[in-house]
Amino acid sequence: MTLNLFYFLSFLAVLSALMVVFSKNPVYSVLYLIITFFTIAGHYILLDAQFLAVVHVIVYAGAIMVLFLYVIMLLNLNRESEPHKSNILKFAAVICAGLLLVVLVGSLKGTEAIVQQSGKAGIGYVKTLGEVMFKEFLLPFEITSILLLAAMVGAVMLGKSEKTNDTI
Amino acid sequence: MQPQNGIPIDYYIWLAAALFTIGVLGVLYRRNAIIIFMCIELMLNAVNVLLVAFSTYLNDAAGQVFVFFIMAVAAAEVAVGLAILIMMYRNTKTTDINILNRLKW
Amino acid sequence: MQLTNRSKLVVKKEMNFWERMYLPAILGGVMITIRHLFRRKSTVKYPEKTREISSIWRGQHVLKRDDKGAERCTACGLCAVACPAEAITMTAAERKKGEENLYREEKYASTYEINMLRCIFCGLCEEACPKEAIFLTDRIVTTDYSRTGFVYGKDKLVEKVDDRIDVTKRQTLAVQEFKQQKQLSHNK
Amino acid sequence: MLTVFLIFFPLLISVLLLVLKPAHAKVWALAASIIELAASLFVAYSFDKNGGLQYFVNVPWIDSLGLSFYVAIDGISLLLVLLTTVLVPFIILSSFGHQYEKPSTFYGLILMMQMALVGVFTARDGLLFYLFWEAALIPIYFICLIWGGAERGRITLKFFIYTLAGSLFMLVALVYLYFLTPGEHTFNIYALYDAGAALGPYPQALIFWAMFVAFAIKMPVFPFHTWQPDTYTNAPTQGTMLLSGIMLKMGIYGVIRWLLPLVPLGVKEWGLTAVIISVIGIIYASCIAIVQKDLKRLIAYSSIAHVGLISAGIFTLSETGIQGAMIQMISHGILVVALFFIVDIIQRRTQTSELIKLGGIRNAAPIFTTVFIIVMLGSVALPSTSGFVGEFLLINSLVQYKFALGIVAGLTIILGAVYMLRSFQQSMSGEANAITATFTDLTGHEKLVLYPIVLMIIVIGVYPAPLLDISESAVKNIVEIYSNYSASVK
Amino acid sequence: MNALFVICGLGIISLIAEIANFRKWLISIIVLGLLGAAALVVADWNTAVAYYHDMLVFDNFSLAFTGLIIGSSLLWFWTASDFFEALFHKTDKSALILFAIAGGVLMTSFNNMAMLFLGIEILSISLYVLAGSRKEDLGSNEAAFKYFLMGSFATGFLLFGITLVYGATGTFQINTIANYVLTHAGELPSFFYAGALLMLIGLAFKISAVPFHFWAPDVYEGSPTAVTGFMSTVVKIAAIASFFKIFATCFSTIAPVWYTILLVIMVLTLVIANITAVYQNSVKRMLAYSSVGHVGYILLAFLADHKESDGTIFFYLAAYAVSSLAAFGALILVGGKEENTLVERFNGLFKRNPIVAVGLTIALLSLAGIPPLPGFFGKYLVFAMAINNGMIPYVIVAIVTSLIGVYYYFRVIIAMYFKDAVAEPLKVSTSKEVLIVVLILITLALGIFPDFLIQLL
Amino acid sequence: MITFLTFKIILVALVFVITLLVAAYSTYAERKVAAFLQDRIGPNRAGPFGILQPLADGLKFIMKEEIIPVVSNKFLFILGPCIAMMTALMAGVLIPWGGTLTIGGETYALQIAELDNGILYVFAVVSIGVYGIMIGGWASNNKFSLLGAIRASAQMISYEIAMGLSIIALVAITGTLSLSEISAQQAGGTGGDWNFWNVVYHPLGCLIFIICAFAECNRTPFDLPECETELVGGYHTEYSSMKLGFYLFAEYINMFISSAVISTLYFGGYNFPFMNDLGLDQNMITIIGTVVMFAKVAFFIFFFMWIRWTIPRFRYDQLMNLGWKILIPLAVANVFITVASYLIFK
Repeated sequence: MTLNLFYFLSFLAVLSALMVVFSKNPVYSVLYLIITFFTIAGHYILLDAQFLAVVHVIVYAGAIMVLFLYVIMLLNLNRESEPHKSNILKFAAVICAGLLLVVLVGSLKGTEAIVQQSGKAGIGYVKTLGEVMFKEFLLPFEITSILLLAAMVGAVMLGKSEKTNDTI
Repeated sequence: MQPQNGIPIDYYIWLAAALFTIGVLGVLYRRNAIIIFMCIELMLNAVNVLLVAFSTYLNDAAGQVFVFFIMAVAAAEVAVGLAILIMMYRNTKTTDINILNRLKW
Repeated sequence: MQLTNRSKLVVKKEMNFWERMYLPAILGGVMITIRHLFRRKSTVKYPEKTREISSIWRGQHVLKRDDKGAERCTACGLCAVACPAEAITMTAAERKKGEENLYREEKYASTYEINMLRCIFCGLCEEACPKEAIFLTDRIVTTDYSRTGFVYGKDKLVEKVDDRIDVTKRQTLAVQEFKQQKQLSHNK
Repeated sequence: MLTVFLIFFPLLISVLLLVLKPAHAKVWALAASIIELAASLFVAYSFDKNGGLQYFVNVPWIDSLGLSFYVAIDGISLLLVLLTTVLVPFIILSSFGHQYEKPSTFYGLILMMQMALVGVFTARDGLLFYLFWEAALIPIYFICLIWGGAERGRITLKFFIYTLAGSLFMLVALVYLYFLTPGEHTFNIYALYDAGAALGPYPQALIFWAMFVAFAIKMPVFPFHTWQPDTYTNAPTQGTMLLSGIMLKMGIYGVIRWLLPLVPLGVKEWGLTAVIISVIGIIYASCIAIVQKDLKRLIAYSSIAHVGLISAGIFTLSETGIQGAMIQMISHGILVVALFFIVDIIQRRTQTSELIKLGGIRNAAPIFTTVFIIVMLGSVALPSTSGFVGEFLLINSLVQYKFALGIVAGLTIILGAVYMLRSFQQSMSGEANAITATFTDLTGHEKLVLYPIVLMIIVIGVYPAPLLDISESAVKNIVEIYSNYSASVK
Repeated sequence: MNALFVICGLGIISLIAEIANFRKWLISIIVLGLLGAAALVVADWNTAVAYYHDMLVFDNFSLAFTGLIIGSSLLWFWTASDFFEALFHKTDKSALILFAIAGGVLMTSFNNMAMLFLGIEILSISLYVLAGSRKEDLGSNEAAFKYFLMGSFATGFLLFGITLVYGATGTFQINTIANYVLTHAGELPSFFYAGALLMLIGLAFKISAVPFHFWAPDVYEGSPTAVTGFMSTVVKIAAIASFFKIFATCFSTIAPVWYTILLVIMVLTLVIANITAVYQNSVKRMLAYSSVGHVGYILLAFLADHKESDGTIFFYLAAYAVSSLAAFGALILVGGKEENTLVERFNGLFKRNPIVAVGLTIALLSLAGIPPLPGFFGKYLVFAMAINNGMIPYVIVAIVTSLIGVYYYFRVIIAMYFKDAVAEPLKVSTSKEVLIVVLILITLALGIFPDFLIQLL
Repeated sequence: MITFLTFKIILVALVFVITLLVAAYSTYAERKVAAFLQDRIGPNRAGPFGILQPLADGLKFIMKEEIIPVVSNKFLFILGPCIAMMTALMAGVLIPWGGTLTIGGETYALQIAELDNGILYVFAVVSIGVYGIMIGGWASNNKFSLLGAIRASAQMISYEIAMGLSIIALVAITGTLSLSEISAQQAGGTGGDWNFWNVVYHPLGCLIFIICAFAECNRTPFDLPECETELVGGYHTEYSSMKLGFYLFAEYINMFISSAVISTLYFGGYNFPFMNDLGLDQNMITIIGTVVMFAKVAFFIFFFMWIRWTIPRFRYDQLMNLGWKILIPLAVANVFITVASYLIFK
């Protein structure tokens, strides 16, 4: 049951990920990416990480992809605006990626060394995560605020119109 | 190795590798900046899946905590990236995105 | 030039903190609306109930017949001239032998049309009429689906012989007197 | 301490000139160089001919690099330091006829150059030697770049990269040896000698070539000379004088000091090749000099020929050869400065240095012509001029080394006579033309430069013994070190 | 650690400056703060302390690089003071710069992959924005966008690598990883090596080593000159420090896996970067390629002996940073408002403004590695290290490329001294003149007495 | 297990039906309330007091001609309303509609699913809801629709932040993300142990949450995405028949769910004062509680409408100012104040 679910979700994830790349229309790409994200959220639930799954949906599907869609709509991107990329380059890209895949899969074989750690189940619960995050990973957590602050300041600085207050 | 949900870790590694590669493929294959951008997000998500899988299999919450940092960073990157896009748009004052295609590699 | 004292000068002064919070103002607005919730509703459920109308309320026109049942209208056209909306048209015709019971005088209106879409129910036609042939009644102009349906011909305007419309309320004494004074009439 | 003074006094003045930009920079520079000359004369006076290393200072500088400030003077060093300190005042004096832009920079750079040259000749630490070696390059590069001729941009860059390339290989060799020194690695020259000598023949050969190329480019010896004529022609006269009069000697000094005792086996194996290359260079350069149309270029090629002879003499590895090289270095330095000054005088008065356009100057300027004759004769090694002593010793050593080579090298005297006399003939004698008719004779400062030089040419030619004495023991020492090592390996 | 807090605090102070309206004193406050941070670094010297569950470790390595970053930033603030004179976003820019510095400090002192990752991202995100801070200039926009895309792309690789390493070892702590690798040698899953290589790729992007450098020239050229200066000094220092830390500690025991790859990268970097630099017409772009080239030398030292090369790399970077700052300082002055840095722009600079010309000359000479300037000692240390470890063929390659380097650096020098001036004399404020003199003095001092820095690590 | 499943299925069906019913009658209520607030009486023809009006409306929607613009993107055009409807319905899964019922020895919670991070789930679903509007607006290929869609997305993202921040204080104090636990914690006072509604502890948070809920539901005064005076109809300009019906329905469902969440989080959910002091049977309390819950929901739905007919629409920049410059700082301040005072008065 779980395995079948895994197959299904993985198939859907890979398929829609491919469609992200090969869709002509950016809006379709966004939608396919959203589907991919949902399947990934499904994987999280399979892996017993519900909190992460929900946060994943909120952050990626709920915020990030909305922003993407927003910008695509704002800039009126459509299939005509995509410049032509020569077939040779495309071919090269496919070859490169294929090689990468082969190399990755080849090198990722042999996972015997990972020993399944026995321990309490439910590390995906908020409580466990909170413990780890606010004890062990407190500093990175705090530093993230600097990161977000920088991003915020930067985004405002770039996005703000300087001349008049005409909004785009 | 049989973890609690019955799926070998290899599967997750392969899944992550596949998604990651598709992301890389997209970055190399497409010229449209925003799709490249999305493919990068896809790469990050492949990483996230793998991290969560490892975290579950190693029974170590640190992996999942790391995912939060990746998410935070992804969000920050999106904000900045889209701001840059908007800035370029405002400069060209046109909906034509061809300006992005000065990016050649 | 100040005509009334009702106009208010708009002052764009800096709002103080409470005003800028807006919440008190919103609360005030909410209180106002909620008060209306409990007000008596002014709606009249129309077909079942109708609102009272004034005695001089001007509704659909009628072309009167005289006591013998002959049409009073002589197609003089004064009503059309008086009409500010140019809603009235007519064609005159001569009375034939044997039609004396139909038309009061030698000349009569073979067609008489009022476009109810144009009519503004001002009542000037009534005032202009020297023969006391046209009156405005308290009847309502009914709805219709087509534009042409609103052009009322004689079939709708002339009162039925057996269903006379009482306009006496409109023909008050003062009106009748006024109409008899020839020097005051319009078409002198 | 006197050595330190000799090195840093010019630097101090140079920095002062560069920073303060005083009004009469040339006077300041001249005064400084004269003080420097006096100091070096004092050194020569108090120098003990058989005392080995003297005036040495050895303080650690950069411990982590094994670099210490180790300078000392022996006979060879003293001769070359003297050459430097003697020539620099003349070079500065010779510039009095020019109005250079930004004079303080110009003279500052010359003095900086002097600092580096003295440093090179006295350094006893491998890395320090390298540092001074490179430091000499910068001022001369800027002198050529800022005040040079029309083509200078490209040509000076070529010169710079050539020399830098060579020196970098030298650096690699030095560093390689450095890591072979025992214990706490050091760049001390004697430690390097030991380290070098302990190597097998193959690494020694590699090191030989790495270092030889660096020196050969600087000298320049035949296949590495292509930067030289252009640079000499394009540099301002003072730059050319510095390049040919002193800087060229850095290469020769390097061979004597840093090559022969360092890798005896390498030298032994490849010495003949070096000699042959040098001899080929002599003939080649002389032949080209004959067909030159430009006086400055002609002197440049003649310089290659002379240096070739010196280099060939050194690689005979005999005391005669090296002594000849020493004396010939002095002589060549003096002569070439005089020659270039003469060209400069011609060029300044006639706006040209092409032989065809000249002629008949001797009628207009007899003193000038006389001086030119003496200098020229010195250059073609007429007996009783300074050139003769050196060339005699060098050819002598070559004949002893390989008779045939000696004969071929001897051709240089004949060929030298050909091109020199031809140039004299074309420029001085014959009918005066429009350009040369108004040629004025030597003026005050020109006399001040040329008379002492003429005097020196003759004095050294007649009585070279004091100079030979100075360097004798040091040369012996080097030959000894070399032969000891090569014998011990055998 | 305290230095990090001070820097972050300064960033926030500069944001507050916008609200509380003390923009005028902002730069002074920042400079004072940075000086304080430097003092804190000095005070912490020789105290290897781990903070917050071993998230950060400030040992001498980290402190040295932190100090270098802070020092370069101080000088950078001086050179780039014009950058903050713009009408808009003065405080935003300084805040971003300070955050970037904080990111750089994290990258030198991390002991956990999370800190590395966050450090890189804080640095990068600030720089994406700063690269685009000439908002009306399309080149700057493009630089920002390209930097952004390639930076994120590299982050993807880095993260995948981190994940695989985590999967194999079960931890993000780098010292634990190093121990794990040591004790489990031979039984590591193959994807651990894949992870190490992916991290190599990711970090190679960040240090812009060939063939992962292609973003660098465009980004360097398009960005405002001041920001380019920042990128090529502070950012480079931080990136290389993190690279060193990861590969010299974590993956030291699996050196055979990455050695050959890094060797190829090193040679490619040296050759391609230096050759391409020759063909550039813009000095900024040329410096970009040269900065890529310098990475090659650093990698050479790293490859020679990755455990012991920290001192060499540190000195090389210090020398490079000082020279680079001087060069960019001059570039800012010469480029002017329109930031035109074509070689022609430098024609006759010696006549137009001798001080700037001399400053730039010394900087370029140092970059080219001419003794006795610090750049020479940097290169010397690298070469010496490589020779000592028997890498003479690679040293020959490095020498040839550094000769090529001399060629392109000297193109600018020739333009300055040889070509005729095209414009009227260049007016430069006194503070800038003082700055150039100071930079010259620092350069010379570093060149004449490099011992202190060399022996620091 | 079987009974459990049966119960759940019944509950799902019930919630589904009730949701639709509430949404349907909200349309009616909206018109009625509007009329009453404007001294009118509203629809009164279909059935007594117009009670069948929603059916008539629904019938009309279904009977209307389907119009799909030629230039639109047909698939997405249809997908838009579907997503809107679906996400709206999904959010109701986690609301605890009542306490526990004990039937035949088994205890059932009146909640379809219990997640330990229920609030986040609601957020996730709500945040996806915007896709319906965006896709529909974009696919219409109409400038007004597009503008509406863009406005909607910007508005929803902006207000989600403040919304999320506003409940952080609540979550911090209650210590749980589960909606049922939050409800349970607000149980009525038992013998001197006073549990107040959360609104007492978090008045500011509640205010912010309600304001944001208005914005998330695109209700006046934040109905910028569909304001008919500027954008004709906003994102649903091109829609007609049942697809339009879906959009409108979705809006009312969202309103319903928002009301339910507000009452659960801040107003005690299914709890009512003194419920444990009355000495009633547990099942009785649950049933009363459910009624109470619906009463609260009804009040908030009414409140939504009440506000709609009181406050005029914002301008777009005012909307953004409010969201970013006022609500977010306020929410952050709220977190600090609440947590600080909790630590002090604990």
